[in-house]
Amino acid sequence: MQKVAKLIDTTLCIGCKACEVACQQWNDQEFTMGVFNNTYQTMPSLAHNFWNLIQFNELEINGAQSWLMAKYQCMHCADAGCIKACPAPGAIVQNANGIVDFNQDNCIGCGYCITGCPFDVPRLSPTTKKVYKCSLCSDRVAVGLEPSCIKACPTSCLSFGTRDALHHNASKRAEELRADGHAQAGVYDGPGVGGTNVIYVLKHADRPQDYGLPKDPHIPWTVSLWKGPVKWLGNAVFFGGLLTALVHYIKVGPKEAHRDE
Amino acid sequence: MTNGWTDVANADVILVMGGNPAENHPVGFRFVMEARRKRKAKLIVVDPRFNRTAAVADSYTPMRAGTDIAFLGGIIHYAIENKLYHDEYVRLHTNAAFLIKDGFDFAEGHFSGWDDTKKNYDRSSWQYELDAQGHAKVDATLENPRCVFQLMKRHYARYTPEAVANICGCTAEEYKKAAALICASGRPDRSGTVLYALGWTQHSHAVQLIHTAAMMQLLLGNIGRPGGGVNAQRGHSNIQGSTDMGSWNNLPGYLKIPRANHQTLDDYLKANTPKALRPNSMNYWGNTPKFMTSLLKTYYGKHATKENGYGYGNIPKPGETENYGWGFFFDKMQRGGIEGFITFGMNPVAGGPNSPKMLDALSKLKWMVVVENFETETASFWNAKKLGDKYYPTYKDPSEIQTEAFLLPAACFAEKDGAFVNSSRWLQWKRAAAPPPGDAKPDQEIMARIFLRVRELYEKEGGKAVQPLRDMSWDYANPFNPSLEEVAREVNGRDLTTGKQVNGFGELKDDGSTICGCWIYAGSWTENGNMMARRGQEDPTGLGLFPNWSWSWPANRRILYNRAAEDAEGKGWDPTRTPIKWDGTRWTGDVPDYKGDAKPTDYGAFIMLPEGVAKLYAADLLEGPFPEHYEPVESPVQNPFHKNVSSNPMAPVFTGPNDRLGAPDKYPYVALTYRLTEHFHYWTKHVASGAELQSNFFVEVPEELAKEKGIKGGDMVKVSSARGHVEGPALVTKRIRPLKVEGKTIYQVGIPIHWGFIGRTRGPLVNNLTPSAYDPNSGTPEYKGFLVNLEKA
Amino acid sequence: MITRRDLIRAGAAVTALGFDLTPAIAAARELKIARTTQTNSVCPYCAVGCSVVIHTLGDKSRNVQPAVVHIEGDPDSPINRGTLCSKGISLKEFIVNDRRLTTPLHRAPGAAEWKPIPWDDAINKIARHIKDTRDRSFVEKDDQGRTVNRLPGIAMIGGCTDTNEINYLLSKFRFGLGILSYENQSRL
Amino acid sequence: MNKPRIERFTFPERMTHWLTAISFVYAGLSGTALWSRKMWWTASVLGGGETIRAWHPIGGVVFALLLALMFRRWATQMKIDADDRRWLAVSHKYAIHDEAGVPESGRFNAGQKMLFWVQSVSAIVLFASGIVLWFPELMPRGLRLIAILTHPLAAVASLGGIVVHVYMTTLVVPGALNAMLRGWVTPGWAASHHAKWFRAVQRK
Repeated sequence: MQKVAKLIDTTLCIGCKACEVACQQWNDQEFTMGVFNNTYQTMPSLAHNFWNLIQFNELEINGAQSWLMAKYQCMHCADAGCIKACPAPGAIVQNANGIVDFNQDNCIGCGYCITGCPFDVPRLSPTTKKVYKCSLCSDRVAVGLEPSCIKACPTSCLSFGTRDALHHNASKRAEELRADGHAQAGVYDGPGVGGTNVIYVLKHADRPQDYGLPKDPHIPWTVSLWKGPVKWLGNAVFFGGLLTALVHYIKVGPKEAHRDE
Repeated sequence: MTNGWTDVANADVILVMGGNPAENHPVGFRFVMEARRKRKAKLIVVDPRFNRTAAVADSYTPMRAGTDIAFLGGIIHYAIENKLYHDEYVRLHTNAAFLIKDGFDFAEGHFSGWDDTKKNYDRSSWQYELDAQGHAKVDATLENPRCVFQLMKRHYARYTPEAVANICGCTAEEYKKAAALICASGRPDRSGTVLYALGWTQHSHAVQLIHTAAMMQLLLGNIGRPGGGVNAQRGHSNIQGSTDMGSWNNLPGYLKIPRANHQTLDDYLKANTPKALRPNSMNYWGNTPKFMTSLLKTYYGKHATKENGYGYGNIPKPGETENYGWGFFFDKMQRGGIEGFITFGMNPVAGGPNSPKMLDALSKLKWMVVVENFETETASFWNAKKLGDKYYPTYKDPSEIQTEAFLLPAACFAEKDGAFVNSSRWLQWKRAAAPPPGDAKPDQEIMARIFLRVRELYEKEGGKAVQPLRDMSWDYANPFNPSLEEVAREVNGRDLTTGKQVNGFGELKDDGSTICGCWIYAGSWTENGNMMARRGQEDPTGLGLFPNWSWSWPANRRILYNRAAEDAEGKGWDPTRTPIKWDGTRWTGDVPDYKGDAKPTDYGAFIMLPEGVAKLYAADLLEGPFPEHYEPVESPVQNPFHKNVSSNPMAPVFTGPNDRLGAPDKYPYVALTYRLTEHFHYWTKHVASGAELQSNFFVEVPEELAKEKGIKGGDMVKVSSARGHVEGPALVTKRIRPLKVEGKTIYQVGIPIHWGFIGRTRGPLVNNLTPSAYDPNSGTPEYKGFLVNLEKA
Repeated sequence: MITRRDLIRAGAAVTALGFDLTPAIAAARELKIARTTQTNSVCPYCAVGCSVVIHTLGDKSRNVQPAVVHIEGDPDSPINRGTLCSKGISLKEFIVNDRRLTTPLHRAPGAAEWKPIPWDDAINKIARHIKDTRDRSFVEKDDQGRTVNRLPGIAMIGGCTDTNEINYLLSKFRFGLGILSYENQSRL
Repeated sequence: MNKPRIERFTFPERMTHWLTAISFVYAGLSGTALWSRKMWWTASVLGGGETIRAWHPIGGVVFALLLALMFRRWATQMKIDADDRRWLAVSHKYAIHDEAGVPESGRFNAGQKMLFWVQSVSAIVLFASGIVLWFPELMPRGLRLIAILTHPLAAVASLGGIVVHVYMTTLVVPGALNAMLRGWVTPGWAASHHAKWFRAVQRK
């Protein structure tokens, strides 16, 4: 089955927040009051009922006033840290089309996915004690509709399609930008996590942090260590212990009390 | 808009000034992005603030609020000086060659004819020099010093990049860079568009400012061209339609309101039907009698006869110089001259200038009717002292306010059908989806029931002037709740002889045999049905005209003045982007803004104008035929061009108790108000999503000013003007750069609108600050560029 | 093949034994607009004129009270092609809003609060005010004896977010009464 | 039969031990469900994922508290002395019951003392990292990243110790289980396994 993907061409983002609200509306999220934090950004970060955030960053790049805006949400990694960390079977599923979807029926709310996610995306709801994040509108995609953020985006900063096609478009667009004199333009798609099904085109691909994106995302090494060597160590200790006991008992046997009265 | 949203994608150069489409028209902005991607169009933003449009622009130039005429006048100078204008276009399609009377002059801030005692112009010296036939004399060489081109060149000779930079506050280098980019659209094979909005209209010199833009676009040969034009983005869904339907000084279809000195229809038509000023001028407004008669016949039905001038006497008439516009009637209301006030979905306390004045004026009313979706500040003005928190401490208690108020619940857009006209002039029909909540009713029912009840009272009791009331036709199938489809058919008009809907205004007659409620809408509902509800996707020209989607006034024409996109022989200036083509017998493509089968050489391209060509020079504007830079009514500096005539000499002056103006010693900072993308006007403060996206009122403060005042981001600040104050947290930003004007450092303070004392999210009304200063031509208040002080609260 | 239903049943069996408490609270994600009625409309906010599709509850059958449950952009419109801005996409929150006015309200002179008033009473009182003011202030002839038929005592505003047809009716309303002081949002 | 009995563990000691053991077993079993998806069946047995998510931390806290009680009671007796160090050096001989040259033990032999310290240190780590994992939404990411690794590591250490402990006390040393269950041992048992302690008791 072909992988689906979302392309975010940040050079076309105008920070209109249509994607934010489209997400809220489609997913019937309750609206809450925002906080003022000396910026136009709606929320300080994602929330259990807010899965799609445009991050605003005012800065000077090469002496010119810049105002970078970029949408932030689940990246739908091929090698998903959330899945790696999740203990509950069926709570996080990776669909054949690449969508990483949370099934709250099976979620136990341990929050390991929050720690396992290199992009810091999943959020725990204080009321339901379940974890939530962007589902790439798996319900819409399943019936052949695009995700609601994609549909709303007025400037076509967002587009939806197969991963291969969008990859092609992204590379072409980056090339176009480089030809227009933006030497650092490039594609951001998290090779460290096996590639993401959300692909960014950045004018300043050398500084993804300025867009609120991690520089070199990968599954945290502590999670990898836990799910790899530590797990084997644990198995070795437990089963090794049992085996040793068995051998010991059969070969050596119990200690008799030798100083009876 | 002369063109339309979909057409913006055809542009090579896009000047966004006096607007912020990325924030306020995000969906329209997608055509800007399309032009940038597909045509590598250059986006140039000129604005006091580095806004979200600037964030994606190729060029951003900061400017001081209220200095747009200087900026654009400088472009005119730059284009002429560097020969970047489209010479052939200017000669063919503008009045550049027209000769002006000898007495015309400009000196020391005034044009000729200024009467300092009357504070008014005698405009006779501004007129064209006419020949014996009454036609304007021309000099095709453009060499005559009295021709418009030479006068214009001379008028703008002062607008050098250095002089403009000194007024606007940017550097001359920045200015020249922007000018070069803008003037790149002067080539015949390139087109440039201008997108503006309330950043241009909310000035005491707004109409002249837009005239400057039109002049610039004419010089660059961009009017009538795909990807060209002067495009008002407009702020409300049907602000275009309600403008089309008239206001105090217009009848529907931009027919002028009759004045008291025109006692008969003949008088009126004689005075308001223009005569051709050139032999080849089609002078379409010459058909005014057909439009006016058809309208009167629609209004007065069987009571409209040839003998009574089709009921002309019933139309209310202001005196020759009287003004019943916004600023004037609220002033009169404050002085106790108005008893009753009705508002259908409008909120003057929030949206009008000088909220304290609005509040005081409303308190003088005997009665008030507010028809609304939500409770508004206007509806509950009598409770402003309590609800308005600290902002109106001296306002009257409810017990002292004798206004009887009615707040009637209205259906919202989704609960009614009918047509909205967008800024592209497209009439788009919508359908009702759900019933109104509770006992709310559609506006037409509320209005009809009041109207018919008043009429009933007059029938029963008699009273003053029964005839105009009785004669007004209201013969709908259900008069108490007229079907909007029925009304739409009436607006389109029909031939009374055949009983058939007219296909266009060409079929209207001046003998009372046709009716038409708004002549420019003729063709919107023909015998073929509701043209406004059409959903055709075809785009045969490939220019994004979509002739079968909805219906566009006039005559389903998508690009106004499209004849100007071609040269004298009818060949497109740019063969790849020609909206209409002459095939030897007729024009194809867009609906031609021209006679369909007339040869290219038969008429001038601007068929609506008596000149037959576009006006670089317009003697019908109040403050002069050429736009001149005037400072805002409140300004931190005296006009560098003419210190003694600093602001617009024609701007109306009010002298009520709230009409105080501030001086720069007490109010040193320039302020401007504007919208944010997260909210719509004063509506979405009632809506949960708006409350989430921008919950708080805030004030944008330049970093340097904040440092000077010891203000950090999030600190509460108080902004005060001579009228009132607002308080909120400071958003300290680099995006509003300090400017150098006349050697002084000028700080600008940005104040978003959207909040008020009623709503899901609340905050101060920014119009506590704004002055009762208006443009003399349009009556629009000056929200951009007034003076405030800023301090830590 | 094990279906979701089987799994739920199996879960229920385990739950019956007092063990697995996997709750079936969250319904399977199904398309929420699968069976709504769709109506074409136009966004009432700015002047771009985006077409929207309003999804209402039910299939228009007799016993269903339509309620707006979702709004999306209309992909057929050459203007917005299905896209919308943050305000347009949340129009449902505007329509279905607990702050909407649902009954006529009246504020008596000097009163400090609104009180509900029946429609008929409101219309009668308003019509009476209009007639009284009109009779008091109507000017049939100006001081030069010219017929002017104007009503300076009443001012009226509005219409810019209402349809053409309502604006047109407003013109008949005001010219019938003689109101000259009429403005709309285009002035601001 | 009226064999002489020596009290090995007091009633409070035994209660604390067994409550600790129960909480350990619960935390351990529920923990294995969180440890590996292949062990998820333990979650089903224990009432489902959400249940163990809610109760595992509480079980853990109970375990930590009880272990703290044990620590207070026994810490002074668990000091490793010179004999213990020699014991540890020849513990391989102890394992094959070749006890010649293995120093005599006090109330607790060096192996038991090691178990005590391993469990104590593991419990501190488990407790600290467990709190972090309990409330992920309140914890900084850095801490969570450390906790997500140290919690299983400490659990492995703890589990390893317990495997040995359980084997030793149930199968290798008959009477040890009874000592913890009923509290007494025979003088012979005491003399055999904890000679120093036996003599001390005798002197009393």
